[in-house]
Amino acid sequence: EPGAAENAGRPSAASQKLVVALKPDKNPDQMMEERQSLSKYLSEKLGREVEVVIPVSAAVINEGFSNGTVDIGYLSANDLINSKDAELLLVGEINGQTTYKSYWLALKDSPYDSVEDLKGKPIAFASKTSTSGFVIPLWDLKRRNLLGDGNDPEAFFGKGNVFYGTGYLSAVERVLNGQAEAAAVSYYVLDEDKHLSEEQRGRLKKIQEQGDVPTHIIAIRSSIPAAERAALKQALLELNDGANTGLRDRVVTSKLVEAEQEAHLRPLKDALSVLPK
Amino acid sequence: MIEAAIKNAVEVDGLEIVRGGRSMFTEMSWELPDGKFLAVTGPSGIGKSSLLACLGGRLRQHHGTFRLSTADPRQVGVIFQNLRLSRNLSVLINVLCGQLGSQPWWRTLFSFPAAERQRAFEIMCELGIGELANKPVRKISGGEQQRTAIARVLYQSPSIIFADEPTSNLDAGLSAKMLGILRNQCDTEGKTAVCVLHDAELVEEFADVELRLDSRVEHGWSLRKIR
Amino acid sequence: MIEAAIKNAVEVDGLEIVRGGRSMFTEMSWELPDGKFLAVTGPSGIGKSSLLACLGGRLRQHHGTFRLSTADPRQVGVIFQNLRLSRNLSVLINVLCGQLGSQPWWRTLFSFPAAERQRAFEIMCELGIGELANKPVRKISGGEQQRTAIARVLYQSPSIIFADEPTSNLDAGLSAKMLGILRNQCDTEGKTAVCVLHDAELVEEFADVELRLDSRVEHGWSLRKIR
Amino acid sequence: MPRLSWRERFTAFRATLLLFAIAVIISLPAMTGSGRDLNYWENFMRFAGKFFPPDLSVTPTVLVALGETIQIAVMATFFAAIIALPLAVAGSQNIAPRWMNLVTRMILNVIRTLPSLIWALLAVAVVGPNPLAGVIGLTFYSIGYLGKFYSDAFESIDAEVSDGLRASGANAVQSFQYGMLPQVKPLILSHVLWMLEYNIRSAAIIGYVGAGGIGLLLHTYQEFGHWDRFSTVLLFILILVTTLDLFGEWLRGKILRDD
Amino acid sequence: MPRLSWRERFTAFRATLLLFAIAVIISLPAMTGSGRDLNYWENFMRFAGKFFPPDLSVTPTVLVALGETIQIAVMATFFAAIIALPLAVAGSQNIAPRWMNLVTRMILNVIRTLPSLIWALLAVAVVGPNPLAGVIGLTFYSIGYLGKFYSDAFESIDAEVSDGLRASGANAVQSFQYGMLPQVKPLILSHVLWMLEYNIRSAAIIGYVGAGGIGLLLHTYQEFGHWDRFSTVLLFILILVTTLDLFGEWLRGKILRDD
Ligand SMILES: Nc1ncnc2c1ncn2[C@@H]1O[C@H](COP(=O)(O)OP(=O)(O)OP(=O)(O)O)[C@@H](O)[C@H]1O
Ligand SMILES: Nc1ncnc2c1ncn2[C@@H]1O[C@H](COP(=O)(O)OP(=O)(O)OP(=O)(O)O)[C@@H](O)[C@H]1O
Ligand SMILES: [Mg+2]
Ligand SMILES: [Mg+2]
Repeated sequence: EPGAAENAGRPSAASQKLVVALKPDKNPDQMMEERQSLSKYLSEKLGREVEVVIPVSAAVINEGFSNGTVDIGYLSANDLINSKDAELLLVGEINGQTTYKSYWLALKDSPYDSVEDLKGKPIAFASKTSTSGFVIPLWDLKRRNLLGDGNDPEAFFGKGNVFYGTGYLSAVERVLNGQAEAAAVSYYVLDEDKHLSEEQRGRLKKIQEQGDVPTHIIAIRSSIPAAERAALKQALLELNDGANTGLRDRVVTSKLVEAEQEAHLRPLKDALSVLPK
Repeated sequence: MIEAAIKNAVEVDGLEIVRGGRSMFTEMSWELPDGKFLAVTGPSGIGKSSLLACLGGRLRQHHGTFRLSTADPRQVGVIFQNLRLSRNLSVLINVLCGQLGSQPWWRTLFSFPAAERQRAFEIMCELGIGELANKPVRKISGGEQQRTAIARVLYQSPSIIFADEPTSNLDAGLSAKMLGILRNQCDTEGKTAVCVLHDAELVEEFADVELRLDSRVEHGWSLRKIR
Repeated sequence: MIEAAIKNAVEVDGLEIVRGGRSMFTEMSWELPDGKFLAVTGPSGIGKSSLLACLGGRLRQHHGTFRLSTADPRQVGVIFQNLRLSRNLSVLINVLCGQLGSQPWWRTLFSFPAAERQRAFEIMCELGIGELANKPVRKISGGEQQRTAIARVLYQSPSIIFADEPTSNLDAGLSAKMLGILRNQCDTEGKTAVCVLHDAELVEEFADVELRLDSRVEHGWSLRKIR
Repeated sequence: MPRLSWRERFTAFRATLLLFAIAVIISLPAMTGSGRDLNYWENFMRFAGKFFPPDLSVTPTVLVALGETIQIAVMATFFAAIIALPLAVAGSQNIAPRWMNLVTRMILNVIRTLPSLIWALLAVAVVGPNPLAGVIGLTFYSIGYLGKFYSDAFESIDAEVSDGLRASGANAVQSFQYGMLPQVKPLILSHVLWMLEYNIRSAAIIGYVGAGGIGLLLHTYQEFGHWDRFSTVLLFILILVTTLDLFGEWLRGKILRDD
Repeated sequence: MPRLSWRERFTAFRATLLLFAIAVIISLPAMTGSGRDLNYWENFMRFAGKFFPPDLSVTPTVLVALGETIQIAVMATFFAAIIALPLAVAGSQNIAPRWMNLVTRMILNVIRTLPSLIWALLAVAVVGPNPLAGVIGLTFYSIGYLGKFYSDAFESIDAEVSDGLRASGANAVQSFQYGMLPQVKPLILSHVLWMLEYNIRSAAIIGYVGAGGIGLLLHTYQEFGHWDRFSTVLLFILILVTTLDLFGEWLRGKILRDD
């Protein structure tokens, strides 16, 4: 077992520095600024030293779970599916739900009302690795029987009409400047004011939504003993208390709630099966 | 002084050269008229190459002045003691490099004009390195390299030639032949040669004047007229 | 042949060297006993350096064999025609490099033992380049560089010395002094020298045997005993 | 025996070593580890194990992507190798005048400072997302590298021969072409081959501009944890890298000994 | 006048140029543009405009991140510069025996083939996500580059002097140290300085392993379109890059002329 904490002769878990790894999410800018406050909060709650790291790649967090150098990680559902040595501890809740939607966006004055209307039109996915900006929309197309055997989106949108961006922004910008008719992105590109200006959002409309997309997850290293796990869960849940919500909202998805791992990940696991090689 | 009065190829006036904090010679003054051959002699490390470097403008003097009859670098040819050939280029190209200054750069970008190549080749044949034309310099013998450097200067055809031990790696026969060619250019074409030489016999045979650098004499130099 | 019978420093048997498709000489056979001084002469480009390169093991012969009295590279010293000094290192370090083979690499990694430095310095003083000890080789004159190369070989103190025009950049006095030192080592310490020379007088004065390379004679070489 | 004075011993080179040593000491905090007791070997093996055996079933996809990448990399390296030459000449203190050095080096520094992503975005902004944008982005990026490498190489060699040519009246271009270039030819070739290798290897730019290529494949396989496919891509890159490396070695040998 | 035969003209170098030309022609399809009629200048200005003026309010954050990055980069460059030297010696055909060249070059090729992400993951897998992992990852990565650059430099110079030393009995290490190293010292220094610059500039690894640094900042600012902050980071990087460049230039001049 790679877990370091439970081996005899090693320092006891509670005396060790707790390592929390956050994958940059909706607002890494704030995440970085809150690095200190989060570690201060947790170390006061737990009575032990806490270090917060922000690896750009979730693969790094998963390696840390495997060799016992990361205790808690904040990552996407897709990242947890790839992880063999971590389990779901808590999940984020958005508008009372532990899932959110993926949107197809187009210009307000465009004639489209559903994805079916986009046949043969140039469109943009957020990136080939985005969950809400590629995997889920692709799965949706598959369910609507719009894709051929190869699950290749070009079969529907037309050869050379499918663009993959480097994130939500690059995909939406193509719509805004007319190079693409629609873009598949997360709900919050349109509904929140993180990525786009008021004016830009005013020019866009949602032509269809699909999902569910599981929200981000707080995962815990599998090899951490139950007692310690309970204490950590408690400390994190207390982020939901009045005074701490500000910190919580700046670092994670918003409210943290308990969830069942299999149930939470299932929609995405199904969707991943349609990915082309 | 009036411009027209200058008929000397080289005029040196009160020259002093310092190298590494040591003064090589002081108050050196002499004149060398057009068409003359000056031999510079003296023991190793006395400052012969330094004097040539100074006259060629690559080393600043400490005191005094000198003046050449031409300010055009194309009219001043130098054979360096360490030759300074492009070791990876062929002998022919190295010789052709002597005339780079007379050609605009786009004419020499890809190759040299055929007429120029022919002329360079003829000079090389005269010096006995004709059949090495296409060999890279790094693959020819020491004496052949030295003759390449001489050929380069002859091809350049400057009015003043500074030659630093141009025959050190050549046997007696070839040395005499090379110096003979230089001497002949002085006599017939009015060129001027300043040449560092070690061999006293060659000095007697070819030079008009000998400039001897010697730390034991006053000011470190003496001049002797040979013919 | 019985091992003990060899008392020759160099034995050459039926040697032929080809360079660039041209045969330099053929069927060259001679023997040089310990303590002798052989001068190699001949016009430029005839193959003198090639012969030395072959005997030093840096060039393969085309035909024939040769044998040195020692197989240890530390016992064979070479002065190259182009010196092959490390231009960016000081004169002293260059001289000390002569003994690299006798020291394990970790002893020479940071510096050389003080006793060795002293010994090298004494040789340098003998050759008149003592006060240049700390100057980088690229900043000394041509003749000084040549003496550095000679000092390196003297410091190496091999039993056979191959020297390729070791005095080409030196004046008559220094040339005689350098060859005198070599000659003396042959006489008193039983060392053997094979030395390319151009100056006939020096050959007469210092060599025991002259090996003349000449394309006009049969096989391209001839041997002459001087003393 | 003459001794070196304190000032003579303290050369610029040694001062630099000292400076570097001080920087290293100041940087020691960077060596902070996890403080946990880890089984390094086991961890290493677990990680390496993910990559084996490579999933060769994706070979066709990989080869197509590699083809796209190579095409773009070849074009960009070609343009950069040519454009960087005059820039490097202008940036070398032993060839061009000082003011020109400073201007050119500043341009090269700016080019290198902008990350490849920015070059890609810039190219896309100008010509749209297509292979051409990849070529343009990579070309600029490569000019920044080759320009510096070339001119460092020019500055690192003895300028004796070209100085000699200048003394006989040759102009800057000529004395460079005939006195310096022949000396640095093997180095320049090494750098160009390395640049080609670099462009193929890490052509993330090509992915950014939406032109596909192996950069995108690697990113995708990594995000979805397909490490066995990832290692297939690496295998093909390794074959390419090795081929270029051996070719470069052969060429340097040829140039120095035969040409 | 002697003429070169057809075979003599067709040197390895020219054959390579020809090969390269063919590769370029085959790669021409990469030059496919959008086919639309674009206003290049306007596009360019619109893009460049995003970066101005730089948002200097983030200066403190940037400086802290830069500090972290520099520390890690210095340590990694230091280790790599030392470790790469023996590897490069072993990988040079004019110094070490052939089998050793091939083995060493293969190792270096593998190191370069693995993307920086893999080095980061490997380091994290072994020591956990912390600055040490950054140092380890960058060190390996840099060894791959410096090892190749060093040995290319060794192979590109005339081995006459070191051959001469070998002939008098010096062993490989000695003839390298006294015959070759003095010649390539300026080049090696250039490469080390470039490596330091590269590590600072593009220390993506440091971002991967969660040790912060400017890699993370750039990633963040880009993801959220804060181009004015992005350009603040670039500004500081440019200052560093220029400092290192000028320092390198000064040092090369010193070494070649004075030391
Ligand atoms: N590296 C080489 N490769 C091919 N040919 C060479 C090489 N070095 C010299 N040669 C040729 O071999 C012949 C003999 O050269 P070598 O250097 O032995 O002459 P040498 O007698 O020493 O002449 P010198 O007195 O000019 O030094 C010359 O014609 C030369 O062109
Ligand atoms: N580049 C240099 N920098 C500093 N000092 C030098 C430089 N070149 C030569 N010297 C010194 O200046 C003095 C004169 O050197 P120079 O080369 O002029 O001598 P030379 O008379 O040509 O000797 P040789 O006959 O040995 O070539 C020597 O003591 C030498 O050490
Ligand atoms: Mg001299
Ligand atoms: Mg010779």
